[in-house]
Amino acid sequence: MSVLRLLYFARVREAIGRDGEEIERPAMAETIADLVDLLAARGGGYAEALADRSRLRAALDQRFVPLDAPLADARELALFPPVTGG
Amino acid sequence: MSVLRLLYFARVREAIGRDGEEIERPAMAETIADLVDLLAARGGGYAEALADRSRLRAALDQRFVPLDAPLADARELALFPPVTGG
Amino acid sequence: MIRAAITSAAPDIAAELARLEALGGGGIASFTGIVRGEDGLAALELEAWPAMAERALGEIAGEAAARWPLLGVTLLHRHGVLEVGERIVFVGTAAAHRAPALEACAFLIDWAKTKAPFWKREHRDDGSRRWIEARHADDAAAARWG
Amino acid sequence: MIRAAITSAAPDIAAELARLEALGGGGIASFTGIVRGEDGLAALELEAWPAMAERALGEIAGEAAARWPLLGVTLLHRHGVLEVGERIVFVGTAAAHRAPALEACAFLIDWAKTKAPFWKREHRDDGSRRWIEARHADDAAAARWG
Repeated sequence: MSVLRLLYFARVREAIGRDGEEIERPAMAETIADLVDLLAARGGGYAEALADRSRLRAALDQRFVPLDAPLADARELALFPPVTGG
Repeated sequence: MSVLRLLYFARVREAIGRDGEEIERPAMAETIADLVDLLAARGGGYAEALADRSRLRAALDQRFVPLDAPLADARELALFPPVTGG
Repeated sequence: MIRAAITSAAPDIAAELARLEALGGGGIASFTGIVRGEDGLAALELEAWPAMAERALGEIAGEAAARWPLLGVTLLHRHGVLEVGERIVFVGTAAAHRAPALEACAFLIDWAKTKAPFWKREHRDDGSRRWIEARHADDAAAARWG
Repeated sequence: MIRAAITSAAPDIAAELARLEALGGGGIASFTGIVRGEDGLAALELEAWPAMAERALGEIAGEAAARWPLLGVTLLHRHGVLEVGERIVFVGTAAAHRAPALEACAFLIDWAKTKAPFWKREHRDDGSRRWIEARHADDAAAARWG
């Protein structure tokens, strides 16, 4: 069983109420979107933070990737809204 | 009889050997090009400075104009190569 | 010279431009993003993903250096809470001629806005806070560089 | 704010940018032209038509302000004999957003190069002097603005 480190930023972090956590990688989650579904099913802040997939972005091991990317053996997944710096 | 002030810059000034002069406006010169022909006919530095019309530019009373522009009642004519500042 | 960093202090623009001028090029271009005063805005907070931000800025700067013949690229982005009038981001380029310096400068700020992990939140005079939404216009501006 | 001038001293870029930053905009763009070191080049002479140069620079700056929503435009051009590494021209713009600031900055330097009465002459190490020829590429760059 492997551990996946989750990071949350900006609106996602705020809605979930924490800036990250470590979870056991769910056997059923093949893609990022699968994992997001499982997280959103927790309800509460998770459901709110992850409801609008059009405003959700992800990075696997510090690489920006689309939500349908496979989790594969990544060790870190970050979830956040589209960036607005600059 | 009216006086026309001529100004020369850069390569034109250098070839003619002075930065300007005042002349009596020639009755036969309707356009700048006509006047340039008369000046070039003086020979020497004038002929050299004014030989290549493709590399000659003009301003009448401090307005850039084409060589076929009429002299009209302008009081100042500047002749110079294409600008190269910036 | 590639210089990319996330900073908490305001960039010293004279010093940054002097570094770029010293590289022997004929043209130096720069862009500085400033917190713009708006009705009811008390401050602008820049949240960053520090571990990734500096690498992302470095990659954007490297991409500019790969696309244009540049002698130098500087890309500095702040994080933290900034007052109105403060500098958020500084982009600077040095090249032999003006076209690559100016084009790369526009590219760098377009990509920094859409590909670096920073998020803006407004602090309002009434004490409320509001996350800034990403703008389609920024995505379009970034997309024009292919 | 429109600030256009012909100067003999080098522009103080930090001071010029500070003026532009103080106008309340969100984006400041700048371009600085530098005497580029080339084999055999001792110095670069900028001959100006002083009576017309300042007016021409003012008109170019005014044209930029008419075409883009700018809070400030600065266009400073030097004359005289300049050493390698010295600043020849400084262009700065301030706007609410980055696109007009960056575009106007490119426009200003393109027009300054083709519509302001300055002429460059190289002073070579061997004592000779050579007038710089106008470049077709500069005319093309200026023409793209219509």
